[in-house]
Amino acid sequence: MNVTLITGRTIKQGMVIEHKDSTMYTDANAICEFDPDDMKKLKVSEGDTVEVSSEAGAVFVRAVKSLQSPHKNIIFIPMGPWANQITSPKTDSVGMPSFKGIPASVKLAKDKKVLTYPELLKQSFGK
Amino acid sequence: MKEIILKVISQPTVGLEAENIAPKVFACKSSMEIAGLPIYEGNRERRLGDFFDVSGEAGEAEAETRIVIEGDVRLTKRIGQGMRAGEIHIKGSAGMHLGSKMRGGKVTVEGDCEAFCFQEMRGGVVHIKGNAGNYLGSATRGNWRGMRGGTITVDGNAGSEIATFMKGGKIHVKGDCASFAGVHMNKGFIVIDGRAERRIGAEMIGGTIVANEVEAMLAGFKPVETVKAPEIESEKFTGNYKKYSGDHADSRAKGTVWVKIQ
Amino acid sequence: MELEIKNGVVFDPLNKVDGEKKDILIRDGRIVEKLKGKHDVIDASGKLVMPGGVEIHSHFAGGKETAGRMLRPEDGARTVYPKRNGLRSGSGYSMPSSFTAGYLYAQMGYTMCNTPAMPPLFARHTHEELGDVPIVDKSAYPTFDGNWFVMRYLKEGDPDKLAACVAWFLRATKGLVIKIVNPGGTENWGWGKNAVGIDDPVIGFDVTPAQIVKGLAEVNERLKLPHSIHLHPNNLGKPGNIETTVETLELCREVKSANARQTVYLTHAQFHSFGGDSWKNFESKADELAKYINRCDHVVCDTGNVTLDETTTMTSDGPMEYFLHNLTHLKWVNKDVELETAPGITPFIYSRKNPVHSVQWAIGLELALLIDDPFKVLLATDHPNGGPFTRYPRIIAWLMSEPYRRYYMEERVHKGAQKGSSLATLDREYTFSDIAVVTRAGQAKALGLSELKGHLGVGAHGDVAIYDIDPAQVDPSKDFKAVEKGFAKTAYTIKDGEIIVKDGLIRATPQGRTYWANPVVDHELDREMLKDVEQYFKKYYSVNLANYPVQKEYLKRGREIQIDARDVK
Amino acid sequence: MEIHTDVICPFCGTLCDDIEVHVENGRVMEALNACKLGNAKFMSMNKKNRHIVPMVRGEDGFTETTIEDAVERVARMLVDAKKPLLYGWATTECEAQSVGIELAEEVGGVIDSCASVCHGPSVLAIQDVGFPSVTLGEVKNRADLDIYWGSNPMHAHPRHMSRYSRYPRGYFRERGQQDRTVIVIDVRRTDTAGIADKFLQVSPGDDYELVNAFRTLLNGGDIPDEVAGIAKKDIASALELMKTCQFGMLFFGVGLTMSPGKHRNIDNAISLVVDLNKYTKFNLIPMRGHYNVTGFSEVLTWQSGFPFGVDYTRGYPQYNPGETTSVELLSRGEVDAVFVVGSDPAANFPKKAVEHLAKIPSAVIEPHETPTTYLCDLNIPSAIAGIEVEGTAYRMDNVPIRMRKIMDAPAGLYSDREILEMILLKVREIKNGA
Repeated sequence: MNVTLITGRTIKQGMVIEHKDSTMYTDANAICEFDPDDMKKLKVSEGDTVEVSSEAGAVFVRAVKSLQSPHKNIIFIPMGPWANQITSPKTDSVGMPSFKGIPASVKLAKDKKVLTYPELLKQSFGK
Repeated sequence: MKEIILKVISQPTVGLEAENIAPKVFACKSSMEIAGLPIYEGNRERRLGDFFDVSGEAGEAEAETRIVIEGDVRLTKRIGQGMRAGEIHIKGSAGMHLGSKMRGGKVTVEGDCEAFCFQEMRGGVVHIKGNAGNYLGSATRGNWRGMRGGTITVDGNAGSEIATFMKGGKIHVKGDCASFAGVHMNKGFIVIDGRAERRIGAEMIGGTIVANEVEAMLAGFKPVETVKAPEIESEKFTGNYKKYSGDHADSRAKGTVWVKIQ
Repeated sequence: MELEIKNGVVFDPLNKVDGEKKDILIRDGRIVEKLKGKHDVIDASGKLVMPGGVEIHSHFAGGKETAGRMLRPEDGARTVYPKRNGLRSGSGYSMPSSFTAGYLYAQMGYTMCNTPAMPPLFARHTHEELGDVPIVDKSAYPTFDGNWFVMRYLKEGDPDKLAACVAWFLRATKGLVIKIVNPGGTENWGWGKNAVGIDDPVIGFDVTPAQIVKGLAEVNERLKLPHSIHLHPNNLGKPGNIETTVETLELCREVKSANARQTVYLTHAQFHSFGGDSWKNFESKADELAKYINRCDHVVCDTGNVTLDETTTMTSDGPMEYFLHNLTHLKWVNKDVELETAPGITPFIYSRKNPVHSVQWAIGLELALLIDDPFKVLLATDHPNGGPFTRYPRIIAWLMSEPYRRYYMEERVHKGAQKGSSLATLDREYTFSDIAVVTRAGQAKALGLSELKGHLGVGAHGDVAIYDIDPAQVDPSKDFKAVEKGFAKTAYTIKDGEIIVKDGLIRATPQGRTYWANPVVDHELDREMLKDVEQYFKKYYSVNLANYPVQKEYLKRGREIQIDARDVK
Repeated sequence: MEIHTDVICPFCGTLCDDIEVHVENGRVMEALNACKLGNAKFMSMNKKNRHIVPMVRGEDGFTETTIEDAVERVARMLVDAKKPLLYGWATTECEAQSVGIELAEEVGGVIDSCASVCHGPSVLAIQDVGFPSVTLGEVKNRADLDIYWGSNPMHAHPRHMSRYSRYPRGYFRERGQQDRTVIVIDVRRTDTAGIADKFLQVSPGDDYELVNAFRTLLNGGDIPDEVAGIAKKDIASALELMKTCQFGMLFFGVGLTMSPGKHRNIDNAISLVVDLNKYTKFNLIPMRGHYNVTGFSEVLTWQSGFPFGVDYTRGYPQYNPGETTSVELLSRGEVDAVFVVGSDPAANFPKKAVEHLAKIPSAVIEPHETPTTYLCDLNIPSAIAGIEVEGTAYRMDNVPIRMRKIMDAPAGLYSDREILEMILLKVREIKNGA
């Protein structure tokens, strides 16, 4: 399904900023908020792994029902290493990457694992 | 006119700042002297000869000097900054701030040019045979006085926010143009032969833009009339054009955008 | 550390030294009669020796000053100062960055600079920034024009609490002077309105600008502050404002001075000396203001010269900046400060081709030439409003040379200046002694700091400027270019006995002092007043009272001027 | 038990200064008045296993090292680099930022803050059209209309509305909430939208079109029946609220700065606010994220003339966001060393920029483990500013406040400022020796 990706801050994520070494960090950030109707359409249930991809790449995150809906065809991923696998480095020469309004697509990837950030960074940057 | 040839030896990844590559600086200098000119690799002062083979002969004056660059100088910034006369011919792609604040002379780029080229240009003739980056012929940060004179022709496409705060001169893009062409434009003339992304002429209060096709017009543009084969800024255009006035988001708006009817 | 400055031609008006060859001796940072032992010697033969310059009104540091820099990267890019010889780098043509400002002032021979409009809530910022202005001594003037406590006590008719409250604000902000900008107008600007006349009501507070000015002028004297109130009246920059200006000054005529000095300091008088009722019939009323000031003893002003540059206007007069923005349509910053004041900023281009700007240029000079006593009319551009302070040497040259002014009148500025002002008829030329008055002695005296600053008598700070101008050789009337060049960079600037500048180059960058006034009122009164303050803070400020006062840490080299005002009960 | 009152919360740009923190035996027991975010930060002080010792990456992963060794390594890295990037600065005090700026100048590097990926576009817009603004107390005392556009304070600035806008009673707003109207404009019906009087759901990426429509209507022009997914009548009625209020406020967030149009969204929104001043009093404030990102731009501006993205490679400050800002410099490969202080670019930058960061020499000063400490070659843990270290921070409306120290840092930890001073000293030593 083709969607528009928005990334941003959430209160949950803000509460774990000092705990990036814990699983709470993954739980708060490696998620994708969906409009409930979109979830139905995609046959995705709360907690399922989904693959979100954009021009920049792809990432596996957990599906979560949005409490700030409706926002048909818009998905939301909290700012963080997972979101930034697929945000655009294009800044239009103003310094600011495109963190919001990015064309993306989602599909169900039930059997895939959501990585922790060390796993994710290792996979992406080999370090 | 005499010619100095700079052949690229290497381009360091951190880039070079080379405002010394300019006809005015080269004039009356031997190729040896030119090779000894300072050029900046990050925080290190280096010699031009460290990165370019210098040959040929410079003219007696700026106007008598032509610089030919052989190779890709995408990572070399500020070439021809402030030039008033003479010629620069780049047989590859050019880096940021090429010809910024240029007042005269001629610049040709065989390849592309990066963002922020020909900012606040006041005169001279520019031909970019490839694509141009964002902020072509725009104002520098904070300035409300952008390009004031001269002409820039781009054979390929141009990036976003070309000609910001334009106050004069002409930019002709033969390909497509990304968003915000002529944003805050005040005077001057932009011609886009291809398709302009949305927000063309945004917040313009004066000047004229002609586009073959636009993605969308802002609500602040009011259709005025349809004209067959109009003459715009003393240039003849074929076909039917729709004329808009705007951007009426600003109460002082006196800008004009012409869009060809397909 | 001892220093002898030999054989210089000394101009020290406060000690009545007028161009005599004289040695200046400095020990432990102070001017002394005799040196004790081995010391350095500067041979100042054929050079002009003056006390260190004192800047009484310059927006060189503070919250809106930084907002002005942030607003104008194009002004930053216009002039850059590379890091070299151990100096910090910087940028800015009309609004130089902090380190650079300190260097530039010192290079011109200035050793004290005062930033004249500090919103109390931003005092911490001002002091942080002042800490990054090297070399010069400094102070800041907190603004009281729209202060809710002040207006409340004025309305309630409680002059004692008003005095205690002003004293508290000076202490809390580590400020030196009561500054008033467009009294009442800045509060009305909270609703997009202004106060243009001295009797206009202040919305929601039931007081008038006249009450604010008079009330604060009286408080100022009751607290025995070194300086008088420092006033930017209503109606700045509007045709015909001369009337408001004179009315405002008249409010302070009967106020009794506690320190045998003026009771009102009118700043940037140029902007307040306009005649006509539109830009079309705009004309100078410098003569009218000069006549008034010549007649009375309670006013000292500074010129607020326009230097015909592209600059950045910034003032706590928010409505005025909005007005200016509507004239030019250039970018505009507004920054209303809760319960206090309302600064604004917009770039401005003074054009030589513009008749109004040319008349403004003339007014600044007229004032200096028409006011008889130079102690009553000091030199300042209201930096950067009339032009950057780096133009002072040129203004000095204009004042000293009628031919230089005539050249500008005839060749450089719009002819309107001849019609709209009397400048063409004025042949007065300032002497070096006059220049010493309007750039240092007068400032120090008006500020009430003339024990330490602005002169070269025994006990004064060892602050000396030595210029490469030989009064025996240079006729300022003819050699105005030499005068302009000579005042641009000193041969030596000496601060507290240390050589800071030599041949125009900075050699040392010590931290200057920050002066602030601490009038101590009756303890009981103070406590009563603080109860009101606490209540207001909780209800209306957005910071807690406990987090409001500027901690002493922010003054890298603070100098408290404690004043016994316990008779305020 | 020690009770600390009037404590400043070092979390978001709201910079609440009324927190009461109870500390017992070096543990934070309570942080009264703090929101969830602030509370989590104060409580995180009780976390175990905090790193005290610098860690350096070797062939077999990280090993411990001394502070002296770590300082020397950072100094050498910076001196050796032709164009080092010094990035972060939003979560430390101004006094440390000031040393950081001096260090960047000394090594001829580029210094940039999180602003470049947050409200940097707002700064660019301000530099084009200006900034009509007020302090937050003005909002509390006067505002009868508050607009939150592209910002979700319920999540990012939880006490913003209760302290300054929606709820408080003010001098001219004695009835508090009843005297005020709130409009929310966002792409989603956010939790903030839930408590608004009016919500406009703008289609993603079309904010510029919506501002343009507002301004066009305001100037007497006409607009299509629907713009940016919103019906003309809804646009018109929101505009009517703006024109007829007594004191209006626009709070805008990264919803505008990060969407297509970026700084131009803000540029046009500022112009809308300027235009509205013909009708009434109207101002705006950016919802700055980190608690001292504003302070960094203040300090850098008064020292260099420019607020972020300052390139000192030529010995003087040069400023051109889009060229001198971190994401470009990294994704174009133009920097050859990275030094991070008080930020987490490995988490916050797009992958392409992080790729280069992972390749070049890098170091970070940071109290906690983060993706950036994971990727950098050298980590120096530090004391936590605003809790273990006092110093200045600037609120989102540029009001400076002194943060309080309420407890000692674990023995062996230095403050950011102290570490930076050591590095600066070492850099000068190396340069003088060379």
